[in-house]
Amino acid sequence: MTEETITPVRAAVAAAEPTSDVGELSQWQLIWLRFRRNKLAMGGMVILAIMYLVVIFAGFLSPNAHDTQNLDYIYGPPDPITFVGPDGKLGLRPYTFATTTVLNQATFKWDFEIDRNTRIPIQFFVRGDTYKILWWQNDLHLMGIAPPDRLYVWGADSLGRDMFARTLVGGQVSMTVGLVGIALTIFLGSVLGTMSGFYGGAIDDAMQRVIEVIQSFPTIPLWAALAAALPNVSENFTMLHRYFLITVILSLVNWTGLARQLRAKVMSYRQADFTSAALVAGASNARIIFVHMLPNAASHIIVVAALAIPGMILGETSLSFLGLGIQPPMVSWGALLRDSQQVSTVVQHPWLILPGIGVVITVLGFSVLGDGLRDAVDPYSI
Amino acid sequence: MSPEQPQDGLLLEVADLKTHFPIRKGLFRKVVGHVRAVDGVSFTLRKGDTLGLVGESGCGKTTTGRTIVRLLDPTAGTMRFNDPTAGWVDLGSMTRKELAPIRQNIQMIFQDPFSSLNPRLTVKSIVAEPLIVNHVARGEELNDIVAGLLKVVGMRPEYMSRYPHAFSGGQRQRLGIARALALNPKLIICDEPVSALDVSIQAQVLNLLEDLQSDFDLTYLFIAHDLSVVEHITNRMAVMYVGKLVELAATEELYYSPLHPYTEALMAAVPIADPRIRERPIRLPGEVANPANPPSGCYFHPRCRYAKDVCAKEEPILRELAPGHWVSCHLAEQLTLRGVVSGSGQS
Amino acid sequence: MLNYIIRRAGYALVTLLFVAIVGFLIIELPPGSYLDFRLRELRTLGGDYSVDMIKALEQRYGVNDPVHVKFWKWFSNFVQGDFGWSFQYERDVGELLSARIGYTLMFTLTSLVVSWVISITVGVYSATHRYTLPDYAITLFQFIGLSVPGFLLALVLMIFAQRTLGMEVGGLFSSRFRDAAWSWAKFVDLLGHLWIPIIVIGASGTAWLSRVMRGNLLDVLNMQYVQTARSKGLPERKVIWKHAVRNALHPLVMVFGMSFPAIISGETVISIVLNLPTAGPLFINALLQQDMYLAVTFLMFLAVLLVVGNLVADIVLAWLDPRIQFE
Amino acid sequence: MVQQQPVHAAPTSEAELVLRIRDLHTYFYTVVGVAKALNGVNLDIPYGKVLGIVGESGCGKSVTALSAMRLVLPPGRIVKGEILLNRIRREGDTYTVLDEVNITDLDPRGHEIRSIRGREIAMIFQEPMTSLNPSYTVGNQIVEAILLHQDVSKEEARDRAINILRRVELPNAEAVVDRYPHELSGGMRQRAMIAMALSCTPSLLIADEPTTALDVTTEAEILDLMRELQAQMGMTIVFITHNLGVVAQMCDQVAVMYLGRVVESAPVDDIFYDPQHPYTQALLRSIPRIGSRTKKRLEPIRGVVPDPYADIRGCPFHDRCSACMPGICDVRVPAMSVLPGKVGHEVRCFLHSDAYEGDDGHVA
Repeated sequence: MTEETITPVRAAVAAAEPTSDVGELSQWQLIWLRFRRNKLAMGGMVILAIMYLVVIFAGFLSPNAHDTQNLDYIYGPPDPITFVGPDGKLGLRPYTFATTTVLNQATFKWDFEIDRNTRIPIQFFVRGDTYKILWWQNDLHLMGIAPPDRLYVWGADSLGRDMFARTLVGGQVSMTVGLVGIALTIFLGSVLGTMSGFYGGAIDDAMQRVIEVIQSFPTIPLWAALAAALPNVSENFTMLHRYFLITVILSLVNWTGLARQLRAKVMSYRQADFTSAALVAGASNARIIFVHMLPNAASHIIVVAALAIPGMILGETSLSFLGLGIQPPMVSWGALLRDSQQVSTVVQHPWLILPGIGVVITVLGFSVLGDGLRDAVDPYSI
Repeated sequence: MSPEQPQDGLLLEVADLKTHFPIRKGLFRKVVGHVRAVDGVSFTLRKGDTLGLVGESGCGKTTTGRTIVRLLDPTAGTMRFNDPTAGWVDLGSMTRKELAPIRQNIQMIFQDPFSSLNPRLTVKSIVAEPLIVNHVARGEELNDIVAGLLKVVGMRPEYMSRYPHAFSGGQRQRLGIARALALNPKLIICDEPVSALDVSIQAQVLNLLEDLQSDFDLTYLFIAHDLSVVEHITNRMAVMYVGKLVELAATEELYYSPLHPYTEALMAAVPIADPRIRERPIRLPGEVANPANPPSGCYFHPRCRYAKDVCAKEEPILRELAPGHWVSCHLAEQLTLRGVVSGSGQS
Repeated sequence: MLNYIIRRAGYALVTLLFVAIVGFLIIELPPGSYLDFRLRELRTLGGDYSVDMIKALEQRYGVNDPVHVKFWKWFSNFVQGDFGWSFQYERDVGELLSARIGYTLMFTLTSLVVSWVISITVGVYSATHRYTLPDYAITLFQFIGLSVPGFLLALVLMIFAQRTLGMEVGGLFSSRFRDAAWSWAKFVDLLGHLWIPIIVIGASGTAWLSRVMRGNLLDVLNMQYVQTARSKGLPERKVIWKHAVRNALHPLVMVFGMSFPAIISGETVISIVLNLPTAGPLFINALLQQDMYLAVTFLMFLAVLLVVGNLVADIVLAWLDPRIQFE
Repeated sequence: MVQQQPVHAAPTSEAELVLRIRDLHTYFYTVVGVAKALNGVNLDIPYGKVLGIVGESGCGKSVTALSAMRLVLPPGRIVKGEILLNRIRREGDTYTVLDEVNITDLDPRGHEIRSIRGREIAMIFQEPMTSLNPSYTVGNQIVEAILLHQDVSKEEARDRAINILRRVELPNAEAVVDRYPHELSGGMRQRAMIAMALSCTPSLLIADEPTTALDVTTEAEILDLMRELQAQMGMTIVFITHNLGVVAQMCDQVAVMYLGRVVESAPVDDIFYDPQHPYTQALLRSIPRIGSRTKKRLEPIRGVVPDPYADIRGCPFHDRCSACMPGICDVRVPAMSVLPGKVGHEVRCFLHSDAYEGDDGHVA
């Protein structure tokens, strides 16, 4: 800098200006720095990342295809896994035991008995049922046992289908419903909320009444009623249609929350002096909205969105559990849990609620992630 | 109805300016009344002047400033501005589009150095905004202009890529000043530019404003509540009470020989930084009048210790009692009011 | 104050009118409702009898009327207490629901009270013990409470009760009391069946509410007047409960309007698992069978409850917080 | 534990001080680092006088007050030092010297500090808008304080509350007692706060920027009221402010603080007519003075107040000081020393004395 053009007073101030690099960091970088300090939220993010990888590679990771029926293994229990070899020594190679079916004389039902003496080695990278990852078809599985036996790590359902495979595949639906839904929510909520807050007046009044009416219904019953109005899966109305309409229904209620919060934000930005400064500079409405308001609201939108995803996942799960959401043959965690609606069934086959683990971990992950984001975005939180 | 006739050397002529805000109530948001934030303000501003606008919170001084830059729309009155290219224009009646070229000559500095800078933008984007919006410059040229502006306000151009959070209040205020200077304006509305700053930083910014005024031939409308700051930086001053101007005069005259009882009370209230001068303040009974429901006659009469019957009945008009000294009080000729006590202090 | 209440009630009525329109749309939405099904069935039957029936049905529900007339028919009947006919159960909707709505209210209100009491206590505790081990533990439970769907929690608790405790759960009474006359023993049996539903229904609400309470209280604890109270020499207990909690409750009352539907939503799903004789299972079943008059009546009932709940919350808030202007 | 020692003459020199603060260090242990708010504050608060504490934001003036009340909240902590309170009770012309308590030894939530708060030391805060609880009437909040420290009935307490509200010149005290804070203007609220603080006749009143948030005419009235009450009741006031005008108008003795230390302490007249510390001098030169009639260019202090996390070697003011002596000021921290030939005028500067307290800004 050229000292001679600056009066001593002005130069003195310049000398004391901060020299650290923190000033170069944008708000996003600062948020990320704060977020990274939050171990719980970081943990949530890592777990979610793993979960998404797992469900994407569901076909490869599970020993069987999710829709392969095995009438010999109806309600079959999870196969136990041991690392103790036939020689009685602990090794690296996992084994499972052979299962035999015995007719129970009292109940006239087939009971499964584990034959602790017959060890079956678990093999890796075996060929088995064909599956698809996106458009890529394959039959290579991470693990399995030699045919005709099949490995059921999480047991089987009423048609002898592999619960583990079904849970992973079900995750593909359950874990994306929230994301697609949230994308719609962000779109609707941002556009309507910004308009409402920026223009005020009659637009705002109308929007507020609409939101009020939507919020006057309890969510799950309203979702259920709307979902009940969807036609059943047919030739003209595929599973994919249903899936997308379910996400639309979920976001139909959810956008109201985001719109309200965004409206409040935009209204406060309207009062902020940086908006006034832009107006005085002659900036257009579009510039004020897109350069000044939305970037400031963006972090807020992300937080609201992250905190709304759990609700959507739980919503889909509940709807499908009630039979109003995702319907067979498509699987989702809620649809899988529908099999355990009869308590008497679950008490006998408790592995039927294992898909619930997926729900809990995912929702927990999004909750701590959202919470951590909120703390990171709010500069006043310590 | 302007106190002075338009003449050469004038930059701004505000006449009978009113800015009212509707009060809405009920299911259908019916307008049930108005907050008369600014209720008939008239003054003129000569080129190169610094006119101070003082008064207590809620008196309408900030609203006046914001109406002049058209952040708010006036309810009535005219604001004639002598634009260097367009000539005399009425700011109040222009559309946003018409206003755009005029705006470049009227800029504003804001009170809060934190909320006036968008935290998501870099220093460069903040200072460059007026240039970008008005298509003045782009690319390398824009960079050079911003660097120059930063130097002018005593900041390093290297800080262009930094974000506002890296700067202290005083430095942020310098950035705000740089932004206001970007379009080379004629008039700057300074809305309490130093009241959020620490005492030692206040002096830096005040000196900067003074330097810039002489360097760039600026005219200031300086809105503030700190009377010692205003006395220091202005050469003319206007006192507002409940949306109206009560007195307008050269700064020194207003401080030492006020003609309005409210000005007198205001001056007597300033704590003087000299322990050897301790005076008792003039007590003002009651509270400041409600601008939605002001009293009859002179708005100040319920609190005025000199009030007579006429004050409750008739609204006084702003009149020129001595050359350049305007006052709005029925009794101005009869009263002998005390001004600020002259102190010596150290130095 | 009275003026304020009247105005708020006016708002609520307007909202309810719009709610009714939404309800009507939902009835009209499904392509193959029970009414259509019934009409088709009657048509194929033919004969004078069914023609009369068709006419009667068409008359009652305004099948061939323009939409607004149809709406008005439904709405005016609804307001007069005629909620329509459940084709699935061959009974009057009002009759069907009234038998069950009492239980719904009992469960939700009890859970609401329980969850509010727990939430406030827990929220105050964790806010005043921030960054201690118990606070972390509470936070963990809150997150889990928020993450487990109610029906899953119900399933797990039932498996636990049945497998480990050997209890017979589900429903309101054990089989031996189901048809018995009221007695002390039956009442005790009822209490034994109540705890699971109440825990399950209240769980997620409690987790959420106690978190809100914690946040509110932390905000209030930063306020200057809390320091003022301490500077007077008040004991910490009184500073917290008299000065801080009282002010932290205001925003909590505002979320009352949200906690109530959350609880009812949960109850609707949970009661299916727990086999409770509430309106929830009836509602879901009606939806599955597209028995729309029954379903929408219940939905409308919930909405009315909610709007009234919000109205009550507004009034309570106005009474609690002297700053709210009655204009 | 209270030793009653009736003394009929004027109190001894020790007892003339209501409060003595010795080498007080208060740190804030935040996630970002340790903010050293107070780095060895020494203050003597004489009985019946108004002591002004003046300094810019972040100098530690409010933390000093909160430390004396033991109201520093986590992550803040008093790490070192003593705050000695002389419990004096005056009835008519007789002083009763009770015991001397070291406030830093007390449990911040314990019974003993609570019997000091409100009764021995009362405090008024800056924001009249938020320092009263919005949910209770003004009367309720004053009565609460009275009932806490005085053995009177509820009716009696209410009467006393109305009386004290009258004392602070609130018009229509009988009605104001049942008003909620939001129904009062800023000035009225600050009067109510003063009433609450005075309700138990404390021996020391700490006023933390009580007029900063008020308009200038209201400020003048509140200052006038406080001066009047002080004269009538012989109260001891610690008046914290950043406004030198207010200091000149209100105080008898002034302590100037900079970055967690008192740098100059003198009678008010000396501060304005004979300031000795470069910081005090610079501060006085940097403010616009009303009534000086001659317009002079202001002389700002260069640089900015360093943030409290910064570790500064030597005198905390040296990098902004025009009289800085390299090799001395940037190495050692000067000690507080009495100016020869002056009464009660102490300065912390190497221009006046070679005495120092440590090699750098750290606690020894």
